[in-house]
Amino acid sequence: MARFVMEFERPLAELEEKLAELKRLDIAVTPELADEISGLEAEIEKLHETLYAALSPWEKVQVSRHPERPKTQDYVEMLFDDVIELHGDRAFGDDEAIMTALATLDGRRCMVIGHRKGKNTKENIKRNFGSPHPEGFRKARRAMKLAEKFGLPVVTFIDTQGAFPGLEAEQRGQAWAIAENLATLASLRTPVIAVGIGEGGSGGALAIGFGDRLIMLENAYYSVITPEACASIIFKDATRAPEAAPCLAMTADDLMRLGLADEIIREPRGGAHRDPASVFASVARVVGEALGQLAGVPLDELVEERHRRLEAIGVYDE
Amino acid sequence: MARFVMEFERPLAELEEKLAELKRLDIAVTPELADEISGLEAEIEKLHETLYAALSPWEKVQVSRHPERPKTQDYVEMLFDDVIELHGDRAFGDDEAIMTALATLDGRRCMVIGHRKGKNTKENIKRNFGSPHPEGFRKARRAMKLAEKFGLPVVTFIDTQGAFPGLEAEQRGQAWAIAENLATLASLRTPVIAVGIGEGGSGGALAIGFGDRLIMLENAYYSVITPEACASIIFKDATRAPEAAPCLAMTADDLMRLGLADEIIREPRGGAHRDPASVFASVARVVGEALGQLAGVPLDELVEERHRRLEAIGVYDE
Amino acid sequence: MPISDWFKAREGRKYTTTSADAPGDLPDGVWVKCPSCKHTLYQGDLDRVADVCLHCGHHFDIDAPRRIELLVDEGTFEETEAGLTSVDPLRFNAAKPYTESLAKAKAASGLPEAIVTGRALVGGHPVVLGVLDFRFIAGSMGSAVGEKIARAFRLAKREDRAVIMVTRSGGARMQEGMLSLMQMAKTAAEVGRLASAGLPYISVLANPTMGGVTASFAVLADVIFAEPGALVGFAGQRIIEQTIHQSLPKNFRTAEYFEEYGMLDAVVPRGELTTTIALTLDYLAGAGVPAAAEGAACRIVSAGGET
Amino acid sequence: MPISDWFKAREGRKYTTTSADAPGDLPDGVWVKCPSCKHTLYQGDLDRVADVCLHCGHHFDIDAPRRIELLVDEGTFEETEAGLTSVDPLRFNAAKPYTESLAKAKAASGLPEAIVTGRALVGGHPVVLGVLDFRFIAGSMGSAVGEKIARAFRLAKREDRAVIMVTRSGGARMQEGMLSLMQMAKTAAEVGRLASAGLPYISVLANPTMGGVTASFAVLADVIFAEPGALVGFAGQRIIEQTIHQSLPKNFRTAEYFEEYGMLDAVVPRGELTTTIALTLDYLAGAGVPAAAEGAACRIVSAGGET
Ligand SMILES: [Zn+2]
Ligand SMILES: [Zn+2]
Repeated sequence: MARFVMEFERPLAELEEKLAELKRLDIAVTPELADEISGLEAEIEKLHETLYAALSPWEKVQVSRHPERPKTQDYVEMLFDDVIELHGDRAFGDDEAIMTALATLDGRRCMVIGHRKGKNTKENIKRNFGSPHPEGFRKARRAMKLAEKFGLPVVTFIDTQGAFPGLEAEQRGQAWAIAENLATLASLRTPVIAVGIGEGGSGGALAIGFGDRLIMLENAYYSVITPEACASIIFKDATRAPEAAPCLAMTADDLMRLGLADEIIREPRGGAHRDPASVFASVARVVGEALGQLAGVPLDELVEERHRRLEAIGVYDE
Repeated sequence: MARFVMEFERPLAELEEKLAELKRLDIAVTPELADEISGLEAEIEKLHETLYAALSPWEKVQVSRHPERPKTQDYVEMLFDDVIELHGDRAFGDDEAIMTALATLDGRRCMVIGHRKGKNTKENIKRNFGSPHPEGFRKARRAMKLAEKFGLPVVTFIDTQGAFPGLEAEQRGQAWAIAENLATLASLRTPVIAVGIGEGGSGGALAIGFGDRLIMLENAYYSVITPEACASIIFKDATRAPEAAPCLAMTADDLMRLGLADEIIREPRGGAHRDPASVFASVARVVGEALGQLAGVPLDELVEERHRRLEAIGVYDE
Repeated sequence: MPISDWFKAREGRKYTTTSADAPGDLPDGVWVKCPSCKHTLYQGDLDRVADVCLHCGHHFDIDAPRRIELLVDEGTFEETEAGLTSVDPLRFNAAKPYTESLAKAKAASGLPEAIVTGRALVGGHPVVLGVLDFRFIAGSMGSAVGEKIARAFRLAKREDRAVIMVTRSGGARMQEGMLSLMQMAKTAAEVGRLASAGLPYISVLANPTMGGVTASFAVLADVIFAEPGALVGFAGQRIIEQTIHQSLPKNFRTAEYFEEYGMLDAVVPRGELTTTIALTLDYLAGAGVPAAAEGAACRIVSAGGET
Repeated sequence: MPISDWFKAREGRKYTTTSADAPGDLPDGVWVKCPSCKHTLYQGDLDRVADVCLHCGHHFDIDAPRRIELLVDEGTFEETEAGLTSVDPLRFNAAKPYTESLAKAKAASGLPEAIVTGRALVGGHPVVLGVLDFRFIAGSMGSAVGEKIARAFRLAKREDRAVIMVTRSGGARMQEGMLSLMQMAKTAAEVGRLASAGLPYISVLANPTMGGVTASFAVLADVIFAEPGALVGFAGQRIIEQTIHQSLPKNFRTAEYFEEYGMLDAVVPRGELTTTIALTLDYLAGAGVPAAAEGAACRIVSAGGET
């Protein structure tokens, strides 16, 4: 299968294709051809370096959406043992856009909650491209309450373009379901570690996306609004998303700067999909350490501290 | 409008009709006619006495279903002041088969929860003949939790043939919704007074139908299964309900005998619909007294006592 | 302008007509045209009926000061945190600088921020009241609005007051990015803390209440009322249409629609709103239940008396 | 017969074929026919695979003693309340006297009541286990069943044990009228009290679980598992058909159906049930989280190591 090429990678992809073509030529290598090949190789190496050295916010959005980027279910499978997936909200449905599971990280029993995108079209249709309906948020909330009852720390994986903007989702109380989760998470009497692994779209991300720690993958974004929606509001033109992206302060680095994230996990050059194993190892280590730090903190103190974190958010004048 | 005639009233109705016919005759009253009239009148009076003196369980079921029998909304309107109706379960819908309202009985602030039948076909269709879907039970549960939070005693009016046995009702978790209510009611930290005013059909009745007091109107029934459903199981013939009814120990008197009801409110001869005002007055007085008795009982004690009531239910050998 | 000055200024105010075809030859006084039934209405009449059309019941959008005037017991409102205003933490400048939007909003509304909060009495009950003002960047919630809401809840908790929030908002304020999004969590947390203290919280969803405001403190109230016809929801209307490729039902996401779908306690006409809230507070703020009488014995009561 | 005797008796038991067309000329041992795929199966094989068809995965209905054998750590089951049995409080006699039904049920099942309860270890975890037996008046819940369930929960609370309930039942037991209905409230109350004590409760919905058993303790568990193909629901199938005047979907109210509609945590094949429950108990009964390390500082970690 050909590697999926992101928009900003196209110049590089074109060079690589040309190089491959040259190398495929079934002729004796003339000095001219050898020169051309080595010239191309040098050009590619240089472009490689500059292209990925400092991705722009919009380029990071593309990386965060890369179809081969590791997804919640990959983290669950690769990092955790003894997984028991739990289904349903016990009221309306089992929303596959949210995954909830009992799972064990390096001996620590946890509750994992994550947005779940598909790995192909068929899966994506079943999972609604990771955009939950209210029953998905309520499923997550049930998992939170279960975790609280039995003292299991909660690890969440954030990866959604947002809550699904559909008729039935609104009808069944999308706003209500999200709001309930926010109140629940804010006062949940068990540790909550949120990990931004891909997209962090607005309220649908936030509904499982904050707690005692916020850990961001380098190319994950987290935003009040997707750049496309922002562009369509302010420029009346969704295609101007690349211009909107840098205004929204939505990259992992932005979140660190704003004091909203606690830690950034650097990705391999080009993105997590280039070397998932190394990313899994980093996430396991960082989440494991956070679990270790939070375990044993008295619950009153834990929740008090989480409240203080929230209270401190905001910049204003008085 | 002609009065609705219950099956067991038919002999009486026939005599009354005959009498009315005779009286309508536009001829001079002969001695023979006068005799016939007074004979009929005596017969009617006698039948009246015997017919209503001791209703059989099946006759009581008919009275409990009388279309003119006072309904939850009548009690709310006639007994309570300052009514604010609350809608919805905040998750799926507003089931009109259940009414929840803030309401005041003789100066006491309460939460009223009741099954709500319609008073005519149009209303009955809207209210599904008083048979709730899961969202109705969840609406009731929300009202219970609100009452608990703010220390409002709960007064429930039981009047349903049962939870609605439909495809969507099952799909959305009819059993789950009922079970949640049972657990909630059993440990609700506020007084709960249940009043059986008409039909008490199985789990759909129980889901709002027990607490610190169970008060039954004389002709209300409360049963593990409707007599029709029972007959269709044991006799394979729903029309044999009159035979099944006495076996089920479902009348108010039966419930007193079994120690399940605390108090019976006697109805006017023929049923509550014959003189609703007197029934409203009795219900107001009895519920008001119960509220008085339960107000101020420490909540731990209240719930402990409710648990003891439940623990004591059952007859077995060991 | 502090809210108290606003109330003074208001006495001399005049509305101008909202459409060109208002009758010009009428005597003194100002006229407005109902956008729903097109009747022309005398502003003085509207003032007396809480800005509800006398002909069709249309609820005119009203601003925060007018809302406060309609809701609180006369003369009891004391504004809090009047000096708390937005800054521009992201130096946001897409299409238009945020600073410019802020300046325009302040000028247009005469308010320092998109929400007015304060202590008041409602039906004699001590409350903390918060009212969003749509004229101020569509009533959107940024850091300042979130902070004012959080402080309103904390004040209520400290002083044992109920909270009333009246919402009119387009949602989270884009121009403060993630800081705005996080106000959703921050305000939701404060609702939870008030709830733990057993204090009541009533919200009123006015037209429109959308996005991150709906999906946080607005719908977490113990009792949710909404005004007739108010648009309420999470996602934007256009985004939904683009996503599902079908036109939406006519009453989609009105207050009435959400009452039917179980999301609200009641749709309450503005004219009854103040008394309804006051009465609800009577219930939730504890009405003083008489002390317990002696234990009950089983007995039978007849309709005519005891037997 | 006490359950311990039953286990002894079981060793010598033989099943007879369930259909007439079982091969008669086969060597010693007994055979059964799968009602789903019609394959003929050797009982000895079925015993080794928890009574699940080797060909199609059909889960044979099993009785309480067999279920206990499959679930608990070997030799750890101690029955409780074995002497608690039903009486006939209403002198119920419609079509057939209740006393007769009870006598028949006891004879058919060899059990004194429709539920067996007891202490056990499951994956090393101390539990109280309750298993309904469908052979006893369709596993229906009357006073005795309700009381045994209530006592099971109270025992668990007293001894700090988890509760596991495996349900197979037609619902509340009609023949005890309102006393049966009230067992729903009584058992639900006990679930609530166990929950307040923070102890875990796992239920397994086996085929079939209906009516008043579903609508009370069965679905109030912290984690609900169900066996493949198990029928689960509240109202009777015939009543629903009569009410809605349409035929029901083929998989209506199976375990798989309710998993899809969000009502269950998972459908678990019987062969994996014991280990799944044991593992779930590992989670819910507290796995001993290591003590807290020092506070975290903000820092950046790269995939290759810290930077
Ligand atoms: Zn109008
Ligand atoms: Zn088979």
